[in-house]
Amino acid sequence: MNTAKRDWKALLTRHEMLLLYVLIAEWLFFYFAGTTTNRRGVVVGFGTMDRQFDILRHSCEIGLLALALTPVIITAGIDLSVGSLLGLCAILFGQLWHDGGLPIPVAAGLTLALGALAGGLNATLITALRLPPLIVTLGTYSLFRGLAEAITRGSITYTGFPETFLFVGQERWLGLPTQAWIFFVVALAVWLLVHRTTFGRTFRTIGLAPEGARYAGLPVERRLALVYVLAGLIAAIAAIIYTARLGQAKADAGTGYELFAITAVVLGGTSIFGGTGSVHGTLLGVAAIAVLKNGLACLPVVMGMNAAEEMSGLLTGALLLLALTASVLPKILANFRSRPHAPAP
Amino acid sequence: MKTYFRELSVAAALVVVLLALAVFAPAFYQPQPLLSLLTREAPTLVVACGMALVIISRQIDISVGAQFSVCSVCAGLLAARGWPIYLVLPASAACGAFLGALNGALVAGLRLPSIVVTLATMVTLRQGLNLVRQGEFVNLPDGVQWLGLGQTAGQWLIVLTALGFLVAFGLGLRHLAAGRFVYAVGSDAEAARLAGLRPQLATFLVFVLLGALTGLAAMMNVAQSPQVQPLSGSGLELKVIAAVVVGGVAISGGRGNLWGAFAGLLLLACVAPALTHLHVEAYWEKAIQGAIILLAVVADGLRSRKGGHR
Amino acid sequence: KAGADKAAKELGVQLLFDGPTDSNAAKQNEIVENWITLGVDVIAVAAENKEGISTALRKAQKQGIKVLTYDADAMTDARSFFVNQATPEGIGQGLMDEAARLTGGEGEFAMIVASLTAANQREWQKHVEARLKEKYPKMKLVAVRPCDDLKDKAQSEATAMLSANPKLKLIMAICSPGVPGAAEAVKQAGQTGKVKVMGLGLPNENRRYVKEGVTDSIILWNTGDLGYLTIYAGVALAKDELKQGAKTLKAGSLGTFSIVGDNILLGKPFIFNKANIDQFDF
Amino acid sequence: MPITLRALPCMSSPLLALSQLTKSFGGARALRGVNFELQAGEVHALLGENGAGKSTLIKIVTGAHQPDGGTITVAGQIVAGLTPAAAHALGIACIYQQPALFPDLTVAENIALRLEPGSALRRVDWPARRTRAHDLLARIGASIAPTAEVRTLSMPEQQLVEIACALGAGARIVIMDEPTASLTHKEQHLLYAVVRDLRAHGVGVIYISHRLEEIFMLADRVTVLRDGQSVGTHPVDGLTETALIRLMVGREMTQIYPPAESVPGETLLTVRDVGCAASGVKHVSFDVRAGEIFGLGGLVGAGRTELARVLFGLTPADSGEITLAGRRLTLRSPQEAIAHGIAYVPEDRRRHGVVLDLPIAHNVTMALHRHLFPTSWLRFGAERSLALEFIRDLAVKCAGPAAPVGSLSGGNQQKVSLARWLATKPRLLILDEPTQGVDVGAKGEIHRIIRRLAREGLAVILISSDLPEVLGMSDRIGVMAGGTLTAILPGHSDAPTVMAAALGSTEKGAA
Ligand SMILES: Nc1ncnc2c1ncn2[C@@H]1O[C@H](COP(=O)(O)OP(=O)(O)OP(=O)(O)O)[C@@H](O)[C@H]1O
Ligand SMILES: Nc1ncnc2c1ncn2[C@@H]1O[C@H](COP(=O)(O)OP(=O)(O)OP(=O)(O)O)[C@@H](O)[C@H]1O
Ligand SMILES: [Mg+2]
Ligand SMILES: [Mg+2]
Repeated sequence: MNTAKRDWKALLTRHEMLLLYVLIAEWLFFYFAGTTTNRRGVVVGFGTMDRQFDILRHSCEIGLLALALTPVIITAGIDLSVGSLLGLCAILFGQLWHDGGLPIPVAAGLTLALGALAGGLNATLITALRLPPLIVTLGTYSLFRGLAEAITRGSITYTGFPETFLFVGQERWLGLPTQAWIFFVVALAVWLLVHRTTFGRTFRTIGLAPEGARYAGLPVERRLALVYVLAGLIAAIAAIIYTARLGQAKADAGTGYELFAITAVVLGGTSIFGGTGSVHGTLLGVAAIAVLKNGLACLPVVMGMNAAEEMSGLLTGALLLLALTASVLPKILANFRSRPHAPAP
Repeated sequence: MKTYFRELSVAAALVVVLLALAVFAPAFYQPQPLLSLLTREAPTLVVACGMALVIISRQIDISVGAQFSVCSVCAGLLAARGWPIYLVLPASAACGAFLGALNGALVAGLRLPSIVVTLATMVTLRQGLNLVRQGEFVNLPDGVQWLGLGQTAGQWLIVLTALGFLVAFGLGLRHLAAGRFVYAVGSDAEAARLAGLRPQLATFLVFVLLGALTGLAAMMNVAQSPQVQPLSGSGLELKVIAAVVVGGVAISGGRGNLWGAFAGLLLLACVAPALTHLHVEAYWEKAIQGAIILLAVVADGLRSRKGGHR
Repeated sequence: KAGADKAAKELGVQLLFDGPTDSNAAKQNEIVENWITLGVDVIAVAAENKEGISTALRKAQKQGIKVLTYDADAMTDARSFFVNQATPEGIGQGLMDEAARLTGGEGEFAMIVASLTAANQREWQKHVEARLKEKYPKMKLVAVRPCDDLKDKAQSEATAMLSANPKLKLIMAICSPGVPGAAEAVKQAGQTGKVKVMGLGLPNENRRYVKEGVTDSIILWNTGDLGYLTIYAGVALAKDELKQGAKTLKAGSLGTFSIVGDNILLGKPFIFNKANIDQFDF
Repeated sequence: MPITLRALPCMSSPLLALSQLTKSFGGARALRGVNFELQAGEVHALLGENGAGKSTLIKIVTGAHQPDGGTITVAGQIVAGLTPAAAHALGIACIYQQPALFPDLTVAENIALRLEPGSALRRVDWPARRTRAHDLLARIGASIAPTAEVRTLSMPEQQLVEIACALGAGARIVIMDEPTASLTHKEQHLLYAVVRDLRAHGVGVIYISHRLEEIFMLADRVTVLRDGQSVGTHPVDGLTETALIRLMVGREMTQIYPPAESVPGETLLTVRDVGCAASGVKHVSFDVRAGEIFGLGGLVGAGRTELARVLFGLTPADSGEITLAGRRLTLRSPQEAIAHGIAYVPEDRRRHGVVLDLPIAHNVTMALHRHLFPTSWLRFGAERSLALEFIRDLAVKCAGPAAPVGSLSGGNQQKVSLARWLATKPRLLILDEPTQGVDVGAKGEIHRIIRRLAREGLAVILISSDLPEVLGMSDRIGVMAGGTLTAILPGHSDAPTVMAAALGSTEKGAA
């Protein structure tokens, strides 16, 4: 019984451990290959504390979206609209503050409510009308971005936010970038929700067998709704952080972020068919991608390479394949070994 | 009627858009621009045929856009080297089939989830192409455009070829044993294995087929203008998947057909020109497109809510 | 880029070049912030998003890094100089004036832009419209459509524009893939000559259409020279040879450029047409 | 498929011979050297407790699993690397314990996909598919439309489709893994006739069942598996039930239903004129008292499951009234039903009863979140000990509470499904086929538990296609036909009376 328990644990942690090794390897590689001393004798590149904090700051929004998507994907759903919703929320936030003349905290509070409301639209269509999440959020992906563009006619940009607000996105608090604290709090909350409460248990069950969950008397519709509303709420948080980091709100905020977030989630070992996955896996996935991207950007100093953008895309793809292959390799090898020698005619 | 409700509700939405155009912007119905519109959508339709197959078999391929770009550039470069068109065409399809086989091998051979595999190949192919081409256009020699046939003949050829693929695959899916295998594998791969079918092989072949169709489609697109832009396929995957799922192909496999996918494609393809014809400002385009997608499926949702699904 | 490389080689400086292939404000900020921690001497940016990038650039200045902008400007306090081939105003006016010349100053025209949100596109569009209002009351802008920097999409959009607006006299594309896309649409619609095509672009991408008479003129800012000039300006700035209030700048083989305020001017945009296009190959 | 084409090369060698088969799943050894022989024209029963390895054995024969060691000989020829397709070509057909059907496809197509040979590029003959499906289904007495999608079928209907598939294959070896687990009396007897017919045509049949009376009725020989090993093959003649049970379980046991010892109390549940148009239930009225076991009998499709779904809020009633302990209930969802103390063990355990990929512990506590985790905060220790308690009580053969339910044998899965609802301590317990696929030992245990619960004042509605079970356990028996309750009989009725009620009323209903 004890060995069985260990087996199960090993299975659960295998993917995450692997990702952790990859992350450490990446980090060490860039630490040694991406750090130099420049002409002025200052240590620059990947190995500096500043760089580490920048990585953290740049990962917050996508990280938040990935956190939002983890429970969604665990229920075998998907939310393609989070990136667009980030854009819409950023606009609404800017508008509430700038045109509506509301103080920042009130505007932020209202934006969070609107984000949750937009998530509620997804939730209603998915649970009340039983429409497939992919189609619904494909629709709202267009809809939210379209509304953002329509409201601003594409060009209005809200700027001139007060210093106190920009502090959230650009300065440090207690030694860490301010938004990182928000990110950690959200991450912890989502982790507890998914791994330590009956909610997370229910998400998993719904992902594996929605009918089975219904027969067990689990509130399938309400939990699904929760997951999408939560995604909307977190997207709104990400929108505010994004605005604070760039100091501007514009309709194109967060374009394409959903894809990065999904990549991070699946890299973190969450199955797109639902049922399995972990929040720490997602965090590792986000970190692995962020370190890769930023680390490559540091290499040119050392190697005179000038295509960081393309290379990082290329390597993210390769990393994804590698992590996947590695996670199924033991199974495949075992399969081969147990195969009988000669197949019959 | 009951089984084709989704297809019909999408078709109904299409009819509404077309009627609105007939009333408010009859200029939409001029033969030449309409033929042009269809020609522009023909490659997408060909890719959609393959994509429907992949989705019915409970897989997905989001790398088609990148495959399309790669095939376009390959075809363009070969044509620019002076290869005759009857060699470029199969080369493009072969290039697509090769990329599809790559995806297929990873998905079927190693049993990796297709969305992740194709996400990875998408990023890799796209960034690889950027790295190599840096966005530079490929200029084609004369005689490649319209396959040397002249514009009207070329346009008809492309449109009819695409429709031919639609009909062939639509009927094949329904009436050929191979088509039914695709449904069986998508409905329950384990049951398919126990029934003596070979789900892994089927999955592999479906990816290869999609790749080959993408290669062909790329060629059909290359043949429409005298230059190739390396970005040409970007966003194609979303367009195609949207059309297919809006048209009633279930993302969970085993359900749906090509006629629905066709209706979905036409619906989405009509939105942009319709807005231009109705003189709606472009800022609204995405919002309206999203609303149309949602409205087209809401009817279906309302129905399944009423008629107690088990 | 090529021009920049050449200048970098001549001056023996190390050049880091990074540009998101898709226009994206957040990414640009990340790149700039990356450079800041890399401790570079000079940063030169073509601002994707005026306000957004400025916060990052101010941070760079605080750390003693010299900042230049080129092509598209940031907030004036966030950089020392703007290497300007033409002001957005100049581009807008140039485009509109050329359009008016081609149509004889009256009739409907339509625009194809890259996206509805890209900052430089919005800026140019704004100036085109301002010029239109001010000088050409008989012309009317009937449609503005985005093409996502895709030639194929531009072609589809242009086709729809043509049939939706039978009185259309001209299509103006202000992103480079837009011009050949629009030209192909006009050609396929059989409206060559009846509907004129013009816009911003490169000669090689448009040569065929210009020769066939589909596209009438291409306005170009010479990107090679712009890069070259930017690098020279950057190096001068780093060596403290270029200071506020300077009136000229010497830039290697391109000669001397004048400085107006804090704008280093490359000169007038170049117009290609049937007559001169064969002299250029890029 | 004409059987004659597959002439046996050597009549004296057995049709199928397995020797020293071994198979492990991860660390668990399911088979540890099994020997088995099947002759042409015999019905060979395979017996054993839950988890003994019966299903694993036959999955190896059909090529669904690869053995780790041992040889398979079909008609004198050793075959290696068997695949499902190869097994089919060798003339082996199988009814799996868990229906392996395509939910999105029609019945006709499901049958055709198993049976039609030929190239992938051939044309599909739709009318022929429908006719064949219709004929095969008629042969086993099933009235299922060939054009129905399989996912709309009930569990017993799916089982009938499986049987039709196996019959249509025209195979020389037919394997049936608990074919009657969810079939009712009438369908069972039609199946027995089919089996005898196959035997008469020289087909070898491997028959797995936990219903011992079937074994004595059908089988020529039995092979007993215990813990993945064959403990002997015996002719059925000369075996007694007790002897058979001793072979299986390794100890003495009798298959006697525990006697009713409690006197039912107050009326707990009152159902008056309840109907649900969507599921075809109409005008059902009955009462169940606290401490009473109310049996429900009927044929496949009589509507018993549908009635249970109405009472559990899965398909809410649209007419009539349901009263529980004096309070009128409107049940619109399972949550509401559970809140009122109603529990329902569904018949389709794989789709509804358990979640195969989740550990046993999670499955057991699934309906219990509110009580076990009142703050929504998971308490792993409490969960684990609860699961262990049920694993012990119901003798679930497993690697521990963390093992996924999918790794259990069919009967053990059923026990987990049962445990989930026993754990909720309900007032009204609806059991739909609670002992399907459960071995004799565990069955007796479950019966004792049901009795104990009744004694503690629970009202139990027992739906079972195992007629002796209904007769042996119930205080009163309701008989359903055509979606309505047609008779309520006293508990000591006999089988013919119940059958007559079930059949007679359908004839009336049809007329
Ligand atoms: N896929 C699997 N993974 C792990 N263990 C398995 C798997 N399938 C079966 N087993 C184990 O193998 C053993 C034999 O299972 P099998 O299904 O053959 O039992 P069975 O005799 O058919 O029982 P039942 O009468 O309950 O159907 C069981 O202990 C079971 O837990
Ligand atoms: N939504 C529905 N609409 C119409 N008919 C349905 C619906 N759901 C089930 N049925 C049919 O109602 C009948 C009752 O099925 P049910 O499973 O309740 O029978 P049953 O008596 O429980 O059989 P068994 O006792 O063998 O499980 C079946 O023929 C089934 O196909
Ligand atoms: Mg079994
Ligand atoms: Mg039933």
